[in-house]
Amino acid sequence: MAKITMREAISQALMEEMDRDPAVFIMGEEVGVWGGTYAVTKGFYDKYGPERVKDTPIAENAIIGGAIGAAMVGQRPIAELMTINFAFSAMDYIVNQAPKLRYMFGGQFEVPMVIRAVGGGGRQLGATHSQTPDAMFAHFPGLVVVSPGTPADAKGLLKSAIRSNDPVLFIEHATMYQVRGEVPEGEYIVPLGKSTIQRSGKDVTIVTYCKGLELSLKAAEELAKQGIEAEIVDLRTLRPLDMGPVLESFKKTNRAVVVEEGWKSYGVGAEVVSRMYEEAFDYADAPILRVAQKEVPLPYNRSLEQAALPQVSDIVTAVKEVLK
Amino acid sequence: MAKITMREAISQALMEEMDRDPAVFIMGEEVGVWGGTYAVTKGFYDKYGPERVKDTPIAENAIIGGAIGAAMVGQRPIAELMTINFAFSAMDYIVNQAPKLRYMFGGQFEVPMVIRAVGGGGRQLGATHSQTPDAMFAHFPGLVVVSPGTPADAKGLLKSAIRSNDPVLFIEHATMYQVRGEVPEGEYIVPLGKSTIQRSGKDVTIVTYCKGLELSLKAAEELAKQGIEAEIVDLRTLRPLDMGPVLESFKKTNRAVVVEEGWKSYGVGAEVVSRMYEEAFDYADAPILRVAQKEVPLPYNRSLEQAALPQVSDIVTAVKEVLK
Amino acid sequence: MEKEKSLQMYYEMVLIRRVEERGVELYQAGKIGGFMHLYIGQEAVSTGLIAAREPRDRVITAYRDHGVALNCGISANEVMAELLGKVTGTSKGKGGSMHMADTTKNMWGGHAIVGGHLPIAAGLALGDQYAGNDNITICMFGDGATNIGYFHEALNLAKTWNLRVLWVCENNQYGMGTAVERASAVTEIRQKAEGYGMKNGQADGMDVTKVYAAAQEALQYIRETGHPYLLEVDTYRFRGHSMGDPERYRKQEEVKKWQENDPIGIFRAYLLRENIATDVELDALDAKAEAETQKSVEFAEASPEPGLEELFKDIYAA
Amino acid sequence: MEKEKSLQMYYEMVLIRRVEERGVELYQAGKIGGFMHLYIGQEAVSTGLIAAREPRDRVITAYRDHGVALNCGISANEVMAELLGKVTGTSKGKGGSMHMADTTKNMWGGHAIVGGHLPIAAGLALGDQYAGNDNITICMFGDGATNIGYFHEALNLAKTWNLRVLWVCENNQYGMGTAVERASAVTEIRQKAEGYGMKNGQADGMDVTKVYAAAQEALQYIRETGHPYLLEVDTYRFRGHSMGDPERYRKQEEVKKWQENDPIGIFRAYLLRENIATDVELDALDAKAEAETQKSVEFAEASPEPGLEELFKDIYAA
Ligand SMILES: Cc1ncc(C[n+]2csc(CCOP(=O)(O)OP(=O)(O)O)c2C)c(N)n1
Ligand SMILES: Cc1ncc(C[n+]2csc(CCOP(=O)(O)OP(=O)(O)O)c2C)c(N)n1
Ligand SMILES: [Mg+2]
Ligand SMILES: [Mg+2]
Repeated sequence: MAKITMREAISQALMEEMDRDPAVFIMGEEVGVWGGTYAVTKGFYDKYGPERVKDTPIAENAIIGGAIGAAMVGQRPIAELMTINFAFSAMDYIVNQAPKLRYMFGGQFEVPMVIRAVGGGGRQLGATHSQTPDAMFAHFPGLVVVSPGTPADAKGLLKSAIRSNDPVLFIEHATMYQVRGEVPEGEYIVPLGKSTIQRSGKDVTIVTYCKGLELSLKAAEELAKQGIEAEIVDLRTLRPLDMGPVLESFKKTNRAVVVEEGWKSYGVGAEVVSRMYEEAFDYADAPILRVAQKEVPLPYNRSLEQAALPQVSDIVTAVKEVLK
Repeated sequence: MAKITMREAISQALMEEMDRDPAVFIMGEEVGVWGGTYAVTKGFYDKYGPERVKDTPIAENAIIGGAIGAAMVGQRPIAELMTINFAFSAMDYIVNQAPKLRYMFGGQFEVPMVIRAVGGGGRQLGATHSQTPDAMFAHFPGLVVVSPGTPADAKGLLKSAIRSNDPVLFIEHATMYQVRGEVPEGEYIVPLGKSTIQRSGKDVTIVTYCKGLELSLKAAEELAKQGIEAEIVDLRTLRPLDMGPVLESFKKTNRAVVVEEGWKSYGVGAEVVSRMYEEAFDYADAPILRVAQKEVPLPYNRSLEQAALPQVSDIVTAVKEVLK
Repeated sequence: MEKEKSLQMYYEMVLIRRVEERGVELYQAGKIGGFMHLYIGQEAVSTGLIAAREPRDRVITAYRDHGVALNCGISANEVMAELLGKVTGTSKGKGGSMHMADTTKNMWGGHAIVGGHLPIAAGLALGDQYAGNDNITICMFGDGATNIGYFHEALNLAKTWNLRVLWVCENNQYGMGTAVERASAVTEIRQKAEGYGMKNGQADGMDVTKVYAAAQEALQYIRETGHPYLLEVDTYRFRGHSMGDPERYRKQEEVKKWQENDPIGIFRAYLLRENIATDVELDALDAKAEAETQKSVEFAEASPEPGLEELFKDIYAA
Repeated sequence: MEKEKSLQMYYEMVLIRRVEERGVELYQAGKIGGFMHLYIGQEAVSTGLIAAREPRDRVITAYRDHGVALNCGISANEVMAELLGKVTGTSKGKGGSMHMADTTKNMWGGHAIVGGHLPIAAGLALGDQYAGNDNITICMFGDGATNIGYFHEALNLAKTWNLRVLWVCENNQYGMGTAVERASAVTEIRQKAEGYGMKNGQADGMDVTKVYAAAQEALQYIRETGHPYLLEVDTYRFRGHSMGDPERYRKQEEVKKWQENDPIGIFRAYLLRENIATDVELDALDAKAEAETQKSVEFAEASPEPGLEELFKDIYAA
């Protein structure tokens, strides 16, 4: 199997789906002539032309609202937000329109669209441009929220997202486009709404997703050197949230750490932890800990920013704490 | 002490602060001539005039963004969102601007503003107009999020909010304006960021806020008839979140239910539950349960809507469950 | 105007009026809940507009949508049932007054977020452009909605991308209690089109024949050029913004003055004056509308509520 | 123009250029991170504008803010230190390139959300109106920013409420890689003012004397009438949008053509031609700017990083 980057995996998924289904098109800022700010759609404009790779004005409401409308009449738009921070500039469409239209009109409307957005900190972009606000989107019934942690999952999940008849928010991470991994060529589908074990282990469960997976895998290596075998569960989809593998693992290890890049308070971990206790209270041998971003707007200065972001060492420390 | 309604308590706080400090003014849709869609600012326009009670265009970004700017140069605006559902139409200002400006500019900017917004379901307004999305705002460092459950707290907290030098999101509940309670006249301050015990009890802890308090108090009455004494902790402020009274109560009762009106997944309860276990794991004699809204966009039909909203009976059932 | 069409338009206007009058009664009786925004006084606007569309043209509007729904051919039964929250309503009782739709009638909904449906309207037209057809999307909204960012982004996109949208501002002089000049930098809404270099026009919204003519002209322009068009229609709502409006913002004389221009009365007079119809014919239509409304109330009242199993349906694709 | 002012303006333009050129080196050396948007080519715009303001007039701009910061009187030291993320920077190293500000200089920040600072600018002016003074807020933004809803809501509010804002669109022909005509329904940005009935003007942004004159006129209009004004200034960025722009969207010939109109060269030629300054004087200013820049680099490099205790400071009021 080819080892390709996350960027290539996403490009591949987009291209394959555009080739497969003429109803699929892309719209967003700089997706065309520029080739995508993160070069994900490089070459697309030349290959598919301006009708299918649409550069938009800087108008996030028109981008997401427009995609919703096109989806309602049968197209399958992929709307790109240059970064997820700009989701706040189109929030009503993402949480108040797309996820509610089907329900509110008794099932008449269907919004088969994907919103691609890149999130995450670590690139010194300052407080407004570095966020991981995934939890807030996952709060809304009607929306599907996906955030892959490996190139293969990125490809397989994105293809599923494009084929889904529901609005899917697909969150990538700005520092992971160069991550490499084996990715099956051609048709490769990963179903939405399924968590998975990314590393087996017997001593402790680490529940995470997206960037947290990268950090957790590194932490697991370090822990392994110290004789601790961590099992890593990758949520992949935040809504609907699949607790199956999480609970299975936790029932085995009885100790867990939840790792996410976003702020701890009211974050993804809070929901995961709450459900773990709700569904496996008797299996908890120690308090489940959360590793997450410090509760500060991310600063520009590199050292401060890194101090705010969760680090591999934080995971290692937390795991040792829950194993005490 | 006078027994007045929540509406009167809020009006009182607004008037007293406007009388006290000429830098305080109100801006929002229909706050002036109309007298406030929920009649909270009835009479204000005549009393204070159009300069201090500003009817705005329907332009939520201009309302919140404008208030931010005025606050930055020393005024103390109270910006009103007609309902919190329209916060999504000004989301960037609420979560990405107001809470970050101080930090991002090294402490130079100060945003002493209050955003008043009414939330909640139960009035058959349909999916886009009935939400309780409080948790998502509480996710953001730099923002203060307050949501009172009694008239006295509404008055005392709103006065604190107006005097605070931080941006405060003040969330009221559409079905609670007629709730009556004793409210001290004149200067009465309730500090931001302090939870409180609203009912004492020894058997179980109910953690809640806003509408949840109303429901929980009723549930406690029913439970009392059955010999179960519930202690009710009212969070009042969701950020910063004061766990003190919650933990104290839980350490006594060892059993708890968290009640909120919003959706359960990624809601307020998730954070509260996670922290309870983090800080009082050994005190938990049973899984802490969450009572919250069913995971559906709220429907128009009254029976369906009520079926989706948390009810007193749900709390009673949950309490009995944790006491099993 | 040809007779059949005229009589149909007259009938629809009366039907809207009757349905809403009964709606008020049912609201007061507690059988309708939530917000209900009446179209009374504005009937000529949607009637004239929608009479001018081809069936393949899509319509989308705000929460003040009962008239639009009826004009699009949704039955009074379904409208009334939706108002009563019944499963036989346009939206199975889940949407209520503000959310009537029927995709088979090319009615793409009432929408409750002010201005929120404008980008979606651009999107409907984008979908059609992508599909390569020449359908037009007729998007209606209030004067107040032209001050929100959604309006701007949608109109700019439509003009830049040549989307076939007929933007129709129903200028009923107020957004809730705020008069146009207190909220908008320009009081002639059509002037906003200048900022987008967009063709625009204005029509008297109390005269359905004028709305119809203006709509025809605009639709023809769009069909021919592929460019969008902004039509301002001046009108007035005879009732409060929604149920329970204290109406402190306007004088009774002003309301009276406009009510003297009742669009139904004006059209009736026109039909008689031009010998298009007789009193007898029009009275018969009045009676028909009355009967249809009565029937719709009976239908709605007799219809079942959505069962509890509906609560979790239609959130995601099956 | 009077000599002293002219020389100061010339100096500022050269200083901006030098500071940014050194910024590029430091960026490439990995000492600056994040996004850095250069003002090179556009120096005449903020220089001319800010030269025309009274000290009590506020300035607010987007992320392309180094020039604005320097023109407002923020020292090169502080600008450079902020670029390097040092605690001595304008924002203690927490803001970086996009977030320079100094309230004591009435510079209210660079802001990174496109168009996001426009409503805030209206708010600054609202605060001044409420205070009863006649300060003007000068709000600068790009051509791309005029397509977002924030622009619309802010301009409408400003005109409706008579807020003293000088809206300045720096039309540098592109928003990132998107040419104006591919994103905006009208290519003359000033035309957008028509939708708000707002007075407007246009100036050649490569000639600082023209910007200065246009700004003076606009500011006078605002001061006298209390109404806002939209000024479009045509300019060009000589470099990529930010560091690492593949620049596939424009031809090298086009860039060259504009570079031949270097605003510093044009102004220098003007000063010599009009006998306002001599080559010797201008060379001395060049040298001074060079020295100031060098000093700022040394200052910034020698400055300490913010300590870890800064991480949790300035989130809430103490
Ligand atoms: C974004 C948003 N802000 C505020 C509201 C509350 N609201 C509902 S209708 C309305 C007035 C709209 O006026 P206009 O657009 O003129 O339409 P009309 O009601 O006159 O038909 C307001 C402010 C809303 N629904 N959405
Ligand atoms: C709301 C929002 N959307 C997108 C971006 C990403 N972005 C940053 S700068 C820019 C281009 C802005 O162009 P223009 O307004 O013309 O300013 P210029 O960079 O040319 O000075 C874009 C799209 C952003 N920062 N904010
Ligand atoms: Mg109106
Ligand atoms: Mg530009």
